[in-house]
Amino acid sequence: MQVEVLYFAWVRERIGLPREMVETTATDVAGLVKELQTREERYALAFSDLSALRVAIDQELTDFDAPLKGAREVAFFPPMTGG
Amino acid sequence: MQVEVLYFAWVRERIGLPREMVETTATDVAGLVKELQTREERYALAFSDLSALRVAIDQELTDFDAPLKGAREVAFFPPMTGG
Amino acid sequence: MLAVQSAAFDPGQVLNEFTAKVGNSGAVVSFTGLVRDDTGDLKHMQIEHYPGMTEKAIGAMMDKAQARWNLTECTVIHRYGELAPNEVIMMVATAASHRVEAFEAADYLMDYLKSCAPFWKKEVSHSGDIWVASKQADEEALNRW
Amino acid sequence: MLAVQSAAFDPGQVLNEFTAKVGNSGAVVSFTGLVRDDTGDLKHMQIEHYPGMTEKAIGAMMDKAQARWNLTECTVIHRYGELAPNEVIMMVATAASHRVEAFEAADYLMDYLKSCAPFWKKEVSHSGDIWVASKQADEEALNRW
Repeated sequence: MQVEVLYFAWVRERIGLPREMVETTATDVAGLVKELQTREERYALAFSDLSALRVAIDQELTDFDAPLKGAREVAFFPPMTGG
Repeated sequence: MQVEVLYFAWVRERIGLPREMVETTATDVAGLVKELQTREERYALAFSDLSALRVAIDQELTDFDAPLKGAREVAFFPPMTGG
Repeated sequence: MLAVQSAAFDPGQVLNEFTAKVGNSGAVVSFTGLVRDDTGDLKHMQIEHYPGMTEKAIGAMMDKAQARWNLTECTVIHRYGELAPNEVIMMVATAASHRVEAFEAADYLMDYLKSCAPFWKKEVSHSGDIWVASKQADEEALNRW
Repeated sequence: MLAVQSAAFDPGQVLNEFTAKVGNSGAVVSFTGLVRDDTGDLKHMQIEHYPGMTEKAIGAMMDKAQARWNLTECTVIHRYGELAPNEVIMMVATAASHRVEAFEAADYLMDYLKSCAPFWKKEVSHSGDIWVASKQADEEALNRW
């Protein structure tokens, strides 16, 4: 399946782009992360510590074990610091 | 001793005046209240339920058993409702 | 800043002037209290106070709040006299480095203003006048601090 | 009212417009967040967000707050982009019949905005750039609700 992957804050900076279309065979977020980690050094770096990352599917916060089925948009970012 | 006695809110309305000089032989607030209660019906009414009253000596909240010694100003009023 | 006054004031202007002087504080909390008219019958609210004691009592609360929550600034404005429905009765503003301190200090000041500042409210309605009764919940709220 | 914008806004004007439409609510609480510069070294704060998700996430928080505390009105304004020291970052306002509800709802919205709205802050300083780290205390604050 195809999914749009978005990166924010230092994840965006490490990977070097804000969003990209990704062809994946993963069934859940963790599987997608594994695929991304093996791509290039900058991905491996960005995804080296998952405890420092949060994920949203279709603009809803979720967990790394969430299924990807039907997802259009998956976003990775650090814990939020608004307010 | 002479002390200025002040009344606020419905205490003021029941007694019919906002302040007066009072000559007292009482040594504490409770004693002063007893003297006032015996004055006239309107005083007896105003001081009929002490649990509904608060007292301040020289503009500091205090209790009915507080000594009057040195007091210049004693105020009686209902529980406060500011804010 | 502490003001006990009969004159109306502009809460937005107070907030902006307050915010302009908090320097490097990150958090500003304000509370604005308005005259409610639950029955639609209210002509006005009459607020009486104890001049002299009012300023002393509020000043003492502000000193305590300032020290306990390390506030950079703190403002209380409270009106007395005749206030129409929806008019602004009073305002509290607190500033601190972090939001928890600013919130707690404003909350504390409101609890103390309710029960320890010598103000009394009378609702003057078409159907008669009623002194607003203090709520037990308000006096009990002081136990939080 | 919810606004996510890069443009500056006037907190006093927001407070006054908010207060004008709360009708018969007695209590209005506002929180204003400002850019702090603890070291004196800050050039500006860069705030990034996730367009679309930001509005959804904040809208959901506001709906929850409105229902739980029976608010008459509730406003959140949050800026993104480049903000200078002391500039206003964001503002929350809540209105309810009584002060406890207005305070709790504002406090709740701030806790959720901190940890559940997709904003990220970067301090751009003369000595370098640093992404502001989330505080464990902020995530733990959610357990209060």
